[in-house]
Amino acid sequence: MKLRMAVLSHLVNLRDIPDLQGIEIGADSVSLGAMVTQHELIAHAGLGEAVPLLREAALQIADSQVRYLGTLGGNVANGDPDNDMPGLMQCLDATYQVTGPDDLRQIQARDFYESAYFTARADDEILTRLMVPIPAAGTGYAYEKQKRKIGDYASAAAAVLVGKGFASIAMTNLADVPVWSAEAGVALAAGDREGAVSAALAAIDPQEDMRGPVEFKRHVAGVVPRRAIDRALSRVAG
Amino acid sequence: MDNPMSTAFARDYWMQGKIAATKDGQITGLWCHTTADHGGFDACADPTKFPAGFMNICTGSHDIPTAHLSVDGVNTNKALGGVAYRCSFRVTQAAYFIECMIEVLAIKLNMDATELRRINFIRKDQFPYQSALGWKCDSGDYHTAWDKALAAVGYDDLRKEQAQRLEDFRAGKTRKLMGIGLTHFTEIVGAGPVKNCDILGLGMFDSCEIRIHPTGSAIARLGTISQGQGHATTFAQIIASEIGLPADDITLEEGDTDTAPYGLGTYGSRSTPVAGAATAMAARKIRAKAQMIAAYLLKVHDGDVEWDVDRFVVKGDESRFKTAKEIAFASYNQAIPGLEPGLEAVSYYDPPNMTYPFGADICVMEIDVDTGEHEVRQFYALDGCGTRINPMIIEGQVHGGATEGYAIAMGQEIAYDDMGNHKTATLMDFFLPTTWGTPTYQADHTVTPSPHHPIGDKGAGESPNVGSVPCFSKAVHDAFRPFGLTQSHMPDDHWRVWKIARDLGLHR
Amino acid sequence: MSKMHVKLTVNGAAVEGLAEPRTLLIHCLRENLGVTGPHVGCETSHCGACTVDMDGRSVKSCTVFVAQAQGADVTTVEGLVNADGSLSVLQEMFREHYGLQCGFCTSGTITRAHRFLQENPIPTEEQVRFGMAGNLCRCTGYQNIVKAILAAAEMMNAQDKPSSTEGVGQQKVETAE
Amino acid sequence: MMDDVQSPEERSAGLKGMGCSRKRVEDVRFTQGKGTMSTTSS
Repeated sequence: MKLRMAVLSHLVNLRDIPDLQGIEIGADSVSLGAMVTQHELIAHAGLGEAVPLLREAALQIADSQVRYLGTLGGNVANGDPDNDMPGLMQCLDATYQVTGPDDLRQIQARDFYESAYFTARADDEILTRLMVPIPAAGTGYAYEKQKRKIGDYASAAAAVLVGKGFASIAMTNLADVPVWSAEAGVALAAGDREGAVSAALAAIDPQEDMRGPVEFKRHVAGVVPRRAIDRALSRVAG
Repeated sequence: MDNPMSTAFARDYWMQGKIAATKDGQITGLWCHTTADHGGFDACADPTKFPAGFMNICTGSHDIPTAHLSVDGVNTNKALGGVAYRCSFRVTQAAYFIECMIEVLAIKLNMDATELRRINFIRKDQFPYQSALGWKCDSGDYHTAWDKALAAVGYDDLRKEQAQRLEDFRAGKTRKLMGIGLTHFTEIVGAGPVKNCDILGLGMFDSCEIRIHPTGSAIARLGTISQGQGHATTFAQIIASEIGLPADDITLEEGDTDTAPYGLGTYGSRSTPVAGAATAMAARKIRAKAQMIAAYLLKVHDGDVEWDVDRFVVKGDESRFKTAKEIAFASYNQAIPGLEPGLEAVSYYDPPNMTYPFGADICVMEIDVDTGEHEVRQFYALDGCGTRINPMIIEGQVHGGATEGYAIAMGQEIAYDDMGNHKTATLMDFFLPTTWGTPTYQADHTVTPSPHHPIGDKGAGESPNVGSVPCFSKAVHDAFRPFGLTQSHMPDDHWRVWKIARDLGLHR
Repeated sequence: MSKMHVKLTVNGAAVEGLAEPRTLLIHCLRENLGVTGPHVGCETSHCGACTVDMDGRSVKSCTVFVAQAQGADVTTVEGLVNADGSLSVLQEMFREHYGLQCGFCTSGTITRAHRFLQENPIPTEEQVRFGMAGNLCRCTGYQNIVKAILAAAEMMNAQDKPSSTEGVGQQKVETAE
Repeated sequence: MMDDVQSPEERSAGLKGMGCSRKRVEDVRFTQGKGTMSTTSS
């Protein structure tokens, strides 16, 4: 609308729908309303305890003012491969709840993204909530993002969770969808750091943009997850 | 974003150079050829007498006996080009060119570049200095500035730390290199003398008109217009010192062409060197009349009173004086034989020469070889703008100009595709630094007044841009120098720095 | 798009009128209400010159539809002066430490800094730099902006300011890594 | 007059002339968003 790319007859403000709001921390998962803002993710004390990776990533999105309004739901539902949260949600193995005229259904974040701006959500559905499993106590985590400056999308970013016999790695802005590699997680869980990085790299398909040519992105796509893995490992407790 | 997309916003120069020197480092000659991209059509405020702009300062701070300069202007399918904000006459390129030439020469001669500069700097006693390109540099004390700068950052210790870092890098203990950028720049601003400079035939003098009110307050109108440089503050300070009335009682008015005296405006650090000079000259006309009024009131000859801060005092008798405020009242309200009532003056100032500010910048940068990311650890900026009117404002200009330099050197680019489409049309892709990552600057100064400017001022706005752009770039070059790098192409954003490291075989 | 009835509070005064829901808050403020303190810099949420305070949050008003501001309490730079019309501590510190040059970004910068200091009354320099990164300035190099905000924080704390209800619900959240 | 008892240095300081880091007179307006910008319509 603002960019003169769409002319719409109606504008619906979703902010007043209570069901789309709220951060609820359960025993083994967290339920997040689609209209929860990045700022709320950061400010919520309990969430920072339960899923610290979420807070670490949210702090690296845009700037303070944008985080006050930018919603988690908007970030993941848009299907923009530049966005940070889709990869993060795949790393965390989140489930999206979408609601249509008749029913609601659950879609795994790892199954949601089809190509840039195309997702498993139907036109008559809206994303309403996100369910994020709480990682086991002592799980190491890191969100590493290379960017040119605050406010920029990632040149390359990696989300890592690693615990006893378990690991998950996802990457951002390195293909037309977020990149989550099952093989990379398996390798890292087995303690094979280089194998994990190689597996993740096998899954990317970066495009040239103002952040650099493909070969640059391929290279930093190897560096960034290594750093994320090292930082996550350093945080493993117990 | 309309500005970079559709107006003259940036310079686009391709510079080639050759430099000649004796084996012991004495520079004997310089050759420079520039290809200047002017976009779809030329929008430069080109002085018609010097269509290349002021590339004429490309010999920099050095005593170079012979120099040759040539320029080709090229039109392309880009937006109109050639002009940039802050440093509109392309002195930054000149500084970039000569500073890179010096560094390369130091490599070829296997000399320390700081020492190579010392050998070749124009000495203090050589000023006014006639340059090989035909310009007369007004004043400078480069050796003092250089030594002060190197001492301030602890240059020798920095080099030791850098050597240790290099050893650690080679031993695989770190993936970060350390680079030290050094520049000593000489500026040419204060455009300018009508005999040399014009904009399409318009002479580049400037103007000031001052009216003292009977109350002792005053209004000054100038031919320039402030864009944030603080004219209303600093020009009042010039008048305060010249006439002895408090700056707080002096109102400045600019930008209304119905009331302002004719002038050429604000750009290229010319406001203080030209309009500021006009302000001082107009004030001095007023003070000359004030002296006659004071002498009359004190019943002595004109020559028997002398100026003392804010008053004329009878020579030899401090108790007999008339303050500027008293004189202002008397000028209107007391009949003085032979003098018109009132106290006002106007000056149209055609400067006898350009002014030549100078300075030294030193940058310490950490560079991540694997990602091309950098961190500016330290940036020292010594500014020699002559007499300092408002130190706070000058330092603010240094911070701002150096930050622009940081942007230009480290990421800013107006990129086009082959069809002439603009690829950097948002403030995300067109790199503007944010609070996060922008260096903190140590501003320092030396004072070498201009001998021909009424208050010795040289102008401060452009200098930090002129010196900092090569300084940031050279910090990058310096980090990779042990591996054979001599030059790179700006901007040194992440992928270009990464590419330097890759091309030098530094990636595993 | 048909017009809607919009009601909001701007700098303490209740205002209402008809506007298309897609009208941007910045345009409503500047063109309909004559509140020209916030500036239009980029219109793409990058520069921060249009920053206003909306219900205790710093927002870029070029990215807020007026429909989203329905019922909101909006404060712009004009609303930050003391009740007697004198400059607030924050404004005064910007002046004292030369935290502005051309003034274009200043209204957004000060408005953001106002909220930032509510969120984090005792910030470090690093936290100021992180929390202010959404406001671009082309003149100052930020050094004096940071200095002004740190000085304001110190003065406001020294004054032992009574706790403000504006800060409720805002925690000290923005810590740089 | 007050001036009589002031030293030249004191009188000079009172002028806020050259060399003084005088606070900007512009900033009282600018810090309140009252500057006239080229984008400020009408």
